[in-house]
Amino acid sequence: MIDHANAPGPDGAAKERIGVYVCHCGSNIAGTVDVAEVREWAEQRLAPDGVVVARDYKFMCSSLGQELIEKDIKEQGLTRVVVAACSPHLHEQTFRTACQRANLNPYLCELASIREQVSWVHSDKDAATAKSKAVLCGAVQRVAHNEPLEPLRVPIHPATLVVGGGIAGIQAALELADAGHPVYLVERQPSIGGHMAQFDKTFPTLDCSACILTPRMVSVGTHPHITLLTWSEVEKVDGYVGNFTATIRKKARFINTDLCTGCGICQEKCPKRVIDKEYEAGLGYRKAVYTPFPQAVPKYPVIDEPNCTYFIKGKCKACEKFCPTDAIDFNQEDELVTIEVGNIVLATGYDLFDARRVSQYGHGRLANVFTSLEFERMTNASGPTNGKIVLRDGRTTPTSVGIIHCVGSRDRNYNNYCSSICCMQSLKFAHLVKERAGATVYNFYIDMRTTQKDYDEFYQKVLEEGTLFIRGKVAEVTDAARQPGEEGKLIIQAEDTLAGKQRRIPVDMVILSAALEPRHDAKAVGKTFGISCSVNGFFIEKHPKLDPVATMTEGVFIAGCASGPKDIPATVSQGAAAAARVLGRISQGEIELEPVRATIEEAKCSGCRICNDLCPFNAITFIEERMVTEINPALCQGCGTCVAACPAGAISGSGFSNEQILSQIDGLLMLNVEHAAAPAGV
Amino acid sequence: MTTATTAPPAVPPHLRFLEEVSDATAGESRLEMCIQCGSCGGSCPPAADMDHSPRHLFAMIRAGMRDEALRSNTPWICVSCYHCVTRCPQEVRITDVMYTLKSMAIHAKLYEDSTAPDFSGTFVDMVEKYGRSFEFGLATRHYLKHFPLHLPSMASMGLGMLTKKRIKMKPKKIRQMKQLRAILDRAKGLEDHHG
Amino acid sequence: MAEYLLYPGCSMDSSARAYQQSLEAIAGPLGMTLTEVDDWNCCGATEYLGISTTPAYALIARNLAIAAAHANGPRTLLAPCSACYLNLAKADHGMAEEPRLNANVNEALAAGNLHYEPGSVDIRHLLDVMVHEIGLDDVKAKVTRPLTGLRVAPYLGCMVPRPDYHKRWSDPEHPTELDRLLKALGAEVIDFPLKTHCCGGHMTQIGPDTAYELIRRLLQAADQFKADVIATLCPMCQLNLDAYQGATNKHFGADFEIPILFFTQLVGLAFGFEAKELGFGSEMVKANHALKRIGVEPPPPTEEEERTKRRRRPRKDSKSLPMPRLSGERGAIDD
Amino acid sequence: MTDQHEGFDPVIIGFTCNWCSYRAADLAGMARIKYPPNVRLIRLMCSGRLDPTFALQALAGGADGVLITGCHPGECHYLEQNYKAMRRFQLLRRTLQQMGVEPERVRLVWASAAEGQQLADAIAEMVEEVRVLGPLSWRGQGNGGKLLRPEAEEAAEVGA
Repeated sequence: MIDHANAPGPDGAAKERIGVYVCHCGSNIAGTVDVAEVREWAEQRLAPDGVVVARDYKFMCSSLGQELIEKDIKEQGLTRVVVAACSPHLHEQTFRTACQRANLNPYLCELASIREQVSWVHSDKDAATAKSKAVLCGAVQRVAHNEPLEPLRVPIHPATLVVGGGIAGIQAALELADAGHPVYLVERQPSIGGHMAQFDKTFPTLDCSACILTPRMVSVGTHPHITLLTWSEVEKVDGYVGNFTATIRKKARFINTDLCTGCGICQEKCPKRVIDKEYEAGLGYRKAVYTPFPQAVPKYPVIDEPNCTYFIKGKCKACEKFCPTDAIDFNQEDELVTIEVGNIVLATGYDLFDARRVSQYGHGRLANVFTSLEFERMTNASGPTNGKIVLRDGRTTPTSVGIIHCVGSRDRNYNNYCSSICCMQSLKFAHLVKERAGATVYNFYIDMRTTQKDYDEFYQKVLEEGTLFIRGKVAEVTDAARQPGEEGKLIIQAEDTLAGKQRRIPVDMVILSAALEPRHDAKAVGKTFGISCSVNGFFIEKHPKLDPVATMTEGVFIAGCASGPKDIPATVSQGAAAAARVLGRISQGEIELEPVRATIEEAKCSGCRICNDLCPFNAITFIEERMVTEINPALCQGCGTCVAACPAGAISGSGFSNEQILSQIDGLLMLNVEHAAAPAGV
Repeated sequence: MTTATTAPPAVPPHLRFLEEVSDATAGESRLEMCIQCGSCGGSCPPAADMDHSPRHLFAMIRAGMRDEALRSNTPWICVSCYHCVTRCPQEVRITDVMYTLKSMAIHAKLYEDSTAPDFSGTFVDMVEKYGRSFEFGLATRHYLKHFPLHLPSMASMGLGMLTKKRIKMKPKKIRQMKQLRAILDRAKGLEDHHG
Repeated sequence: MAEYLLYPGCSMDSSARAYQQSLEAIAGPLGMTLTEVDDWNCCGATEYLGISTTPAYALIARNLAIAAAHANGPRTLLAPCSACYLNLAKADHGMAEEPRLNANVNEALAAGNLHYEPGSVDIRHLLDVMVHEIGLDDVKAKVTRPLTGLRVAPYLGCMVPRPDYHKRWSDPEHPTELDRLLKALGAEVIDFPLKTHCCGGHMTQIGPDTAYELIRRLLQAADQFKADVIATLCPMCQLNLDAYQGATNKHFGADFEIPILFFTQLVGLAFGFEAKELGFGSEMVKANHALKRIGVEPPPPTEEEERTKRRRRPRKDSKSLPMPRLSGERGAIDD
Repeated sequence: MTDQHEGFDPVIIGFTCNWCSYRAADLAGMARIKYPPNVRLIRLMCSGRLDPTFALQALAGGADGVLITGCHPGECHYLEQNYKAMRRFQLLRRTLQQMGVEPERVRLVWASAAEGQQLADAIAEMVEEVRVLGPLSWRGQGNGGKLLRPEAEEAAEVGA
């Protein structure tokens, strides 16, 4: 027999009175686990371990289920509660709160996960029932050792760091600032605006992107509560929810912003023309000193060091010569700024899929194959072609255009996921081509996804305009003519799956609706902020449905395409939602933290200092005079590494003590030990 | 162990054909993952000569249209160029599925035009006899049987190939023919037969 | 000298004699020692796999087992033929991936006292070894007669770049390895859009009309891009495009006359070998014209050529929009 | 070898960290990914909390294997504590070897919160391997979980 922690004392009664509640979760658990048998077994077999009540109920998380627990605590004098149900990440808080309502310290309640870890992952009913018993038994043995704990309370700093100045970040920053709280908005590029600033029209209403975006950008630039840090990146984040310290690198702009008036003479005079890969998506040029676009916020330009003639050859300084306010400063250096904030909103956006990777579509090889962003710039009235739709030669208007959906999306060779905006974007392109070039338009799609408000109506409109839709993923785009009429054209070869025929369609121009991908450095950025990326590389939400803008890390929120492809309405909603979450925190003034912390019993500490180097949060210090180690509970994050390392057993971890874990191990194995001990044949 | 275990949900018999094809394919066919996008049919160089595009054929397999699928000339027209395989967004092993369908069609004796199966058969016979392939014997035998009318136009080419010493008149046999036959015999015994 | 095990395949001493001959010629200068796999057998081409799976894989695996057992032999198994290369790689990959197949094949091999552990030989195509292992610098260093003025269509066919089990090629659709090799020889390489398209494969045997169409597409594209020759690396591709060029012309009433050469023959020419040492003369569509182009000063471009040249590469003017750049290096797409 | 253990159903105790691998297990559940029921998981805040004593206690108490899981190196919620787990894991294996236990009975697997499938695969693979190894012989020697306590204490000494 194993050593039962909660074994009956001489009076025959266990020290603790434990209530066990087995949830059916409808058929989610009960369909695979014989819950009645588990309950009965707990009632009988675990009685010596202190189980005085065992119940099963259809939905323990319902208010009736919770009342059941509360009633038992009061009437039966329960001192510990175990709920065998779903993952503690889902309902631990629910049941702890129920205990609290019945005046039982919430940390005396344990969850045994028999849904995520049993019924949903196993199909054999006997095995699932047996495992449920073991998991439950582990929790019962463990809970006997739980100690009442009080949550830690920390104050919330009212300032917020918003990372990324696209429409998501702009929205979040404005919501917070309008509520009267200080915001730091950090943007990597010289101007805020993000991808939305590159577009001409937005679907499905076709209103002008700049017309709706630039007023918001101006508000950000002039808002008294917003500190705008463009051409800057967050290098380091320390601390925890309510009390973060962020270190931000302000890259050298080589422009003295106190003197610069944004007159633009430097850009005019700069002799160096550079292909603009960012704002113009490679379709246009800018100077080596530049603001990305005329309405940029802030108005100050930056000098692109790797491309500047002065920095390359040591002479030029044309900008300096002509600057009327002497604002050019070639000696400027990067600057590190440290700020204190209570919460962080990450709105870092997306990168466009590199369409050259789908080499059969010829982007980069065939001149008149364009990506969606190139085309966006082409249609933009202030873009490289002043909004004219032309071929790469800059003058010829196409008479036929093919638009290919799902380039790099819904494709296991690149990205599994649907980029969600491409159908609507491709429909918008079809409309613009029709309207401005009058060309014949073919849209090649796999499935047409137009699910939001007024989206399908837009599809109807484009159908009406005479765009030809071909249901088939394009096989290749080639300049190898095979039949008469194909010479000098780009031929799109695809199976028209509805007509059941392979077709070759000669066109002048091809537009690739490329996927939205996670930022190339999303993983590194996630690491800086202590959050992780999902399999497809986007940041993971705390819960995909119920908590889409929070992350596993308290105080760090996400909004917009950083967590997955989204259209503008969804992005804006998320920016506002993240701000609302932060505002909730700020108005509370403080936050309760899990009291999972390491504590040290000074009398037991031998002063060996093994633990001293283990803490990455500097919570452990050695007191030379007394030759003992001390732990600062405000800095401790509760990982427990020092607990595991202490040879004297002087450090213990509240909520995860050695006794709790060792008893849980014994509990999990209790059934097996009994089986092994039982005579053969049983 | 008295609790009755739930029986696996019964597969309607006509849907078993998909499983059958999938099972007979070396490795994982991923046929069930097809989203009917047509990138295979669009890519296929000889698609114009096929009864059904690969995509269409896969839809038929899913629909359990066993006989029609095995009568299709599509797998026999497949040139194993792997364009569809590298382009397929769902990573379906299309070429391997085509190989499976060919061997199933041979067993089921459903494919009516014997040209392609005969060619494969003759090729395999030759390899099993000599251990090497022997283009001249193969091509002549095959053209004589299936394209006698093409022979005159082929004759000048054949002659040219002959004078340029690009055709061998005699097959070359490997030394360890016995060993190879033993291997192939055992392999045939291990093959799960379908149809 | 680097040692390689050679799996020549059935075509090398018959229809692809020129491939064998030119490979033997250039092996020395490239520092390659070739040892033929002992008593190798046919790989089954694309036929055996359509008859039955286990025997088809066992047939291929016998070669792998023998190759792996070569005492102290080199680990690299070199296959110059595309179909052989693919089949050897496919069997090795399939056995590694699929335990059931591995067990069956090895049980069959045991009947011949053989065993093959997947992964024990490194199966490479000749072009892969020349470009990625020997390297273009070494190739360039041996060039004594640059192929200046010769317009070559680089043609790889299907089975070398696809399905690329070990990610050896820069791209499955438009790999640049052959282009770069030919450029290193001094040739003018066209951006051949159909470089990995099908030559018709076995369809010349079972459905000639289908095959003629596929052959026509390739010839037409090479002609469209004004190639003097098509460089190939597969006996089947060479045979189909060369021997069936006449029949294809007849079928379509066309008059293509494009010599189809093995890339090794071009390497040999650039290394200074005489044409007859490289198997020239065995091609059905004569390469004489192309040969004359090399070694003599290229004739001044005619007016017609000038014109087409202008058309192909329009001059940049201030209105034209920048093109996204393609990276030439394998694997990488960078800026 | 395998025949000898036919019908043997190993029990594996798995330690997960709160941030990555426990969430991977949750994800496996939400995605209804199936894996053998032989594993029972214990949640720790971090793999760095894993005291080697826990593993020894589990083996002595009747488990046939111990699975230690955590965030991928470089992705630890507590910055670098999983490296400490890695170090302890190596010590643990060495200790077990000295005690005459196959070190394969203890396994370290990294699983991010997104890797439900990978975790399930790792569990399935481990269950099969331990099945081949057969039951851990300690258990038959009677004395229940007490047998290894002294050694376990010793092993704890090398914990850091």
